[in-house]
Amino acid sequence: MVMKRALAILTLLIIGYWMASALANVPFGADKMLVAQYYLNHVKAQTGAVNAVTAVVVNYRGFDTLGEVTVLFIASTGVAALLWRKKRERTAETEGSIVLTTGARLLFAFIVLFGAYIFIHGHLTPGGGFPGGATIATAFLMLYLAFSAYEIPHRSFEVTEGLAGMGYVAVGLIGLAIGSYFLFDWIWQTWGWGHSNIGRLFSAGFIPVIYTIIGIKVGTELSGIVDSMVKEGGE
Amino acid sequence: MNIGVYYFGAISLMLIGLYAILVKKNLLKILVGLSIMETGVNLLLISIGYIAGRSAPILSEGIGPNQAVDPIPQALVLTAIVIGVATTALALTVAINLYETYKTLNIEELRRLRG
Amino acid sequence: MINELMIIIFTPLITGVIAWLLDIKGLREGISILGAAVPLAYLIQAHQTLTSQPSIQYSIVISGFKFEFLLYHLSWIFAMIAGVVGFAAVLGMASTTKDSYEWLFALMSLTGVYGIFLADDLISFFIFWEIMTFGSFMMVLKYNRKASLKYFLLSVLGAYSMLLAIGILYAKVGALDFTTIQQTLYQDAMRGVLGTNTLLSRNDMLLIFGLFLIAFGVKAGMFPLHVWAPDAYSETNQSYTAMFSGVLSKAGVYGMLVIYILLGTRLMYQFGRIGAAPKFGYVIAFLGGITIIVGGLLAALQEDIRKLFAYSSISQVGYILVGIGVGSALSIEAAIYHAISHALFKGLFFLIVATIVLRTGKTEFKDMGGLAEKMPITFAMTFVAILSLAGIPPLVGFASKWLLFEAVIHENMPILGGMIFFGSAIGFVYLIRFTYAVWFGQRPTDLDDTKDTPIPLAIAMGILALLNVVFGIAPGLVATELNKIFGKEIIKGTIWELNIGFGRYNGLLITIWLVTGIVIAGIIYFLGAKVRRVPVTDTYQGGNPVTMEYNLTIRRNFFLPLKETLAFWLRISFDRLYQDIGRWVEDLAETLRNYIYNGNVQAYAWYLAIILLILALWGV
Amino acid sequence: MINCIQCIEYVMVLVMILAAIFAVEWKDLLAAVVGMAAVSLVASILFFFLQAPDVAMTEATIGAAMSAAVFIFAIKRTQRYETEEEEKLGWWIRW
Amino acid sequence: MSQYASLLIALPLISAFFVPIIKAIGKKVVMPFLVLITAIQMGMATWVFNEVYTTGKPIIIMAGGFRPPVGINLYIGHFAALFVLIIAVASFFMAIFSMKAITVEPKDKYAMLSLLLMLGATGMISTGDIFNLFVFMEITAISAYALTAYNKSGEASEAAMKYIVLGGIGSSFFLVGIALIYGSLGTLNMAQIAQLAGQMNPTVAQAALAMLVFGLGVEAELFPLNAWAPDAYQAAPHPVTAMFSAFVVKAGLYALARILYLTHAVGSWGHILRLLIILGTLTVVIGEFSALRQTNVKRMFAYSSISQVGFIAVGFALGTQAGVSASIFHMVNHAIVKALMFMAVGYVALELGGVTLEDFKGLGKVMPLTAFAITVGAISIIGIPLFNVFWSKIQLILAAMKAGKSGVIALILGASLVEAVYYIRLIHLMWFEEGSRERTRIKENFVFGTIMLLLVALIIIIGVAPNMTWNIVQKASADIYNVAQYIKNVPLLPGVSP
Repeated sequence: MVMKRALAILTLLIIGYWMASALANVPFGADKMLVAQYYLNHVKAQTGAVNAVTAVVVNYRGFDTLGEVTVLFIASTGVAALLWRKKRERTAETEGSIVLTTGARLLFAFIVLFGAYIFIHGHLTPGGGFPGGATIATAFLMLYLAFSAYEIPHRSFEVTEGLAGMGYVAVGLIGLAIGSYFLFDWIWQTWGWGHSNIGRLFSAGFIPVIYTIIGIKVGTELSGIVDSMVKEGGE
Repeated sequence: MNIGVYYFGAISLMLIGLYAILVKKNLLKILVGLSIMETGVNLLLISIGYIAGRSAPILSEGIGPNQAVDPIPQALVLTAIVIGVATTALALTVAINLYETYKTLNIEELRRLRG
Repeated sequence: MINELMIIIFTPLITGVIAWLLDIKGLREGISILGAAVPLAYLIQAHQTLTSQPSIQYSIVISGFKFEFLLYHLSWIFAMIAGVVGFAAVLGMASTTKDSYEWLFALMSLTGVYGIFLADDLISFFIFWEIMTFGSFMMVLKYNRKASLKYFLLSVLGAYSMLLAIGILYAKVGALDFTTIQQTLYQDAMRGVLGTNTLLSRNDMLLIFGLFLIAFGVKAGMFPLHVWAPDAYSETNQSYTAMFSGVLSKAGVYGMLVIYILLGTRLMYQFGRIGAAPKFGYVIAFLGGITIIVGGLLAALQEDIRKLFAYSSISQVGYILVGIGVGSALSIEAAIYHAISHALFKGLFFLIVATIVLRTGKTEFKDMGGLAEKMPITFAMTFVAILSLAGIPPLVGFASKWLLFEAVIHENMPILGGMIFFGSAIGFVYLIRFTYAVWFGQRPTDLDDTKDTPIPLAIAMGILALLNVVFGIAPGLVATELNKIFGKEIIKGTIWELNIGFGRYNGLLITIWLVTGIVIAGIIYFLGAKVRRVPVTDTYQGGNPVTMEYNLTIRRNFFLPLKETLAFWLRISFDRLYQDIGRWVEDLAETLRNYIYNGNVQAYAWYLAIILLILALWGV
Repeated sequence: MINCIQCIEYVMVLVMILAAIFAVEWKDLLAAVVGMAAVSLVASILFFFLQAPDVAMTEATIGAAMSAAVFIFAIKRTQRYETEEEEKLGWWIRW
Repeated sequence: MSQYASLLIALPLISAFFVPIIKAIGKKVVMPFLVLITAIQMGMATWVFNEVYTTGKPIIIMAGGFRPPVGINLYIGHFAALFVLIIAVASFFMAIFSMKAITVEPKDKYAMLSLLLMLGATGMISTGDIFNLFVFMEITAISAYALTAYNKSGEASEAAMKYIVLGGIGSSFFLVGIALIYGSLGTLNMAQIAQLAGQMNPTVAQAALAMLVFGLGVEAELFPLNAWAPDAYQAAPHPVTAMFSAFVVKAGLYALARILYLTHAVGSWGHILRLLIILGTLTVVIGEFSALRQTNVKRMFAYSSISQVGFIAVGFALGTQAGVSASIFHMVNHAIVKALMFMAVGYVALELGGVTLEDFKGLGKVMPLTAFAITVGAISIIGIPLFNVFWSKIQLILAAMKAGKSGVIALILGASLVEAVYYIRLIHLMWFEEGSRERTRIKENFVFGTIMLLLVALIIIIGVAPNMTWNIVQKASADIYNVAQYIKNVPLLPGVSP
């Protein structure tokens, strides 16, 4: 055992040295931007978003984000498929304390609202669809922890998830139909909505639309994962 | 060899994660290792995108295009984080299934498929 | 697009596929026989064409390769062997084959053989080699897995050695067609003579020659690569074995000739001569000589008639190799002559065996006897075949063996001559047994209602037997064709007579003498013979007392004393050696597999770490 | 030239590495998961330092909270302690 | 018009998202829906294939209307067009097969996951951005994890666990490789990376390339990074195994080759090639050896598949266009053959309940058509002329000859010899040995029989007349090998360069 640990540490140190020596040639803190500088220069004009990261995520690298959403979708589908049992129910015995239950009831709406805020304002402030959706999922997670019999409406969540996903692709396909490019920002570039109010909520083309979709999707997906993990299969 | 503290931290996280995979016998521990490793990679990406003295790439009041850090690694890491959590969730599900079948998480004993 | 060469090559395969797909009894036999007959007809027709022009060519481009085919005198002779014996074997199969599977693969292998003989570049040579191997392999697979596996592995080993050799040649010469390779290597040899740098080094040549030798040696059944042959020949449809032994082994022989054609000059320059023979040829000849002896001795020790003829076949191919190896024009002609006669009489033999197996269901000497009475036609054929194989004039076997012997002796090679002579002697030894044990003596009661051969088999045997006689009485027929290969009169004489300058053989004359002798003997017999009953118990065994363990009759362990004498040598078995190697490899593989894929995910993660470590340390 | 921000960075990275080591070494899996979440949290603070607020938020919510929650549910359905005994010598032979 | 090729990505996605809704309508509809979608995908892939091969120009899809390297582009060149078609066809066949082969609930999830598997592989093959490649690789990998564990048996979970752990390590290091490349070049677009590869710091380039190859090696099943593969192949549902072998591993191999040739300006390129040849050789040797005495036929085929992958990797690592052509040809042939064989094995398992050698005894009498299909596939893999794999093996050998690597020739030939041993045993077992159990002849499903015969016909057609396929393959290989042309084909935005 000691031998194995020592071997592991030795191996890892060598690998680490190798990585470090490579990284030493990628100086920390230096300006290495090439494509990114183009983004920073053109982000406002081309997408209307103030938050460059959001613009990159949704507009410039929209394909990645589509893939990312798909990955999460696969995970939730996979978890549901693998934990599928004929009959499943929750097995928690103890109800949360009074403080927890009341608190959860009270906070639930606020957390959901906060999550919604995060993803709607993704193009202006840090955040976006993914943290927003995760925040919403946290709200449901809290309900699961507080109440021993709580269950999300399983079926409708799944449908919502699917609809949201379809909505994302549909937005992209509308772009294909209108602007002849898949995931084309037709709201900003073709229709030109919101050019006058960059930096405010109603701007940035389809970023808020997509982030809303993503937020809903991520929220339902993560809640779905939690739901699948919590419920145990009975015979 | 001069590497920043962030690079050092990122590499350390990766190595610690890999160490857990190489040494620990418990499946959940291995997954913890995998998760830590992914965090390390994310940190590495973000550190590569950092430019000294610049601020976050939110081009609102008074921050021009030449005053923001690189937004691309941040976008990449967003994706990577989500992918990481997806992998983790799936892996844990598999671990649950394994435990329900074999009543153990010791990878030394999870060797029905071999040869 | 459609060319007669294509028709010759692909008709068997296409008819085979059709027969296999239709699978209607009666029809499939008809189609298959047609498939064997059509190429034969075209080949006979091509004989006319070849008198007016030197060759028939055809080429086609597939998958970036140019496939070239060429029919000229040498390939015509070999193709004719394939045509005649293949046709006879297919006729025989019409009576012995039970399902369409065999038609497909038998005809596929026929296509392969035609392809080999007509190929004019190395890639098509190789491809058809593989097709032939595969077809014949599937024929054996149906009957016996172990035998087929042994056959296939050795064949594929051979084929791949060939491919490797082709690869080296291609890398150096840059071409795959025979003409270019031949010319390039000839020029290379000239360059060597002039003392300039040669294209291929001595080691290259050694490697290429060795690889080709393995490749063709396997197929020809050359010692020590013969181990597949006894099993494969015996474990398949015996009618097919007529083709297998008669034709497919000739592919190996043809390959040896291809070595001469392509590499001959270059090899000769590189390695020189021993006496009159080229040194590399001497290797072939010597291995051929050993093959004669080993095959002959082992044939004598067999208890199974199929095995007996399988070993006998190996032994006979040894003659051909000796002839090719000696390397004079005469000896090569003699070798080809013997290839023809071997195909004829060994094809006949295997058809006879097929008849016996078909009608009695038995293959071992101990279950047989007295069949001559029940199967007179087959016996008549056997008579011809035995005389031919034993080399008794006026049959074709004598003519070719005589030529071969003369050729070898003429080149002052007494050892090889001795080997040939020994082979002939041992031939008598095993043939005696076959003659007596199967056809004469007491008949086991369960063979009492054995019927004679079915008609297709009879026709097939008839064709081969007739040719055996014709080519024996009129050896000039063959000789004129052989002379065309070298373009000059190596073997002079008339149609009835072979004249090689220092000896002559007149088939007609001998026949006349023989017939006269037989007539006289017959007269004496009929005048003076009296039938006398002999008690069955009146037997003796070379001075040894008869016990149950040491019970030597002609039907059982007849050559046990010989076996005991040779006991030391028989222990050395290449067959067993190859099997041991195979087992070691498999054991090693299993250990390796269990060690590497041990099921532990941590171990697998370590593999990844090790690769990372290598990447880190190696600095890639 | 070590200023205060840099001090904090150093401390943070150190804490993160320590948390990671604890997460790997603790026998109690629940504690290990908490350690892992701590790593994520510290990392998200470091993301803030590196001017990546979006990533920091995502890491905090998804990387730390959700991931830890999923881990905890999994532990609840399996076992809490790492019971695998230390193995005997010669592990590389017994493979 | 050509931008509509992005439907290749959009269609499977939107249909996968549609499955939960269609499930609400009726559970029975899900599997036919899967078949329908894959059929449409096949139609589109055919259209794209036709478009690319008639115009001779690649289709560049620019997502969001941004020109590369600003936006992500998909590059559907000759190679991608060919393989998108293969993926779609294989998925279509396997979707049909799944209708009967998948018995474990929840089938709607299976439909989604297999659609996304197809999507992931399609994306991997067509993307022109290195991080997007990572994303699609993860899509493929994660859906593959889930599908491996789909049967929920202990073995399935175990295999998935191994796959996840190894795949996780691999993808982490792949990401580090991407980070290094981005850190030194500031771009993620493959064409631009190829353009700028020569300017990279050699140390960084070496490490980055090594890590990318390492990460992809896990997906591409190179020994010893392939330890997950036999387990996953064995434990996954049968159609999934066929898909793994037909296109998932191929996508990984393609990515490996693409990245390798894009970075050929990097100084340590030769080293990587040498390493790949060594790894490929080991893959072949160990794979063949492991298949030799395998009693589980599915696992045997898995090992055989792995060793074929080794051939392909070696071909790519020769570093010549002939090698690339041969490898792609082998990829195509292997996809056809292994789809056929895994489908046949799956069908046997479905009908007889097991895939050990014992079950295969006397299969020729019980399920003659299936046994015939397996036989043809096996013969083809051994490399008998008149069957398709022969041609690709010959081309590989010729390529090795031209590259002067006679060791590779010996490797291919030796491996074929070993293949012959175990496949011939199987063939003999199926046709000429009697099973210990009495079995009556099973009436074979008409549709499956048709599919298998179709694949058999394809094997023989390519075997008899390889010209057409070979021409296609050569164009596809030019797509990978000719990097200068690749860079020229991608309409890089002029302003964005250092």
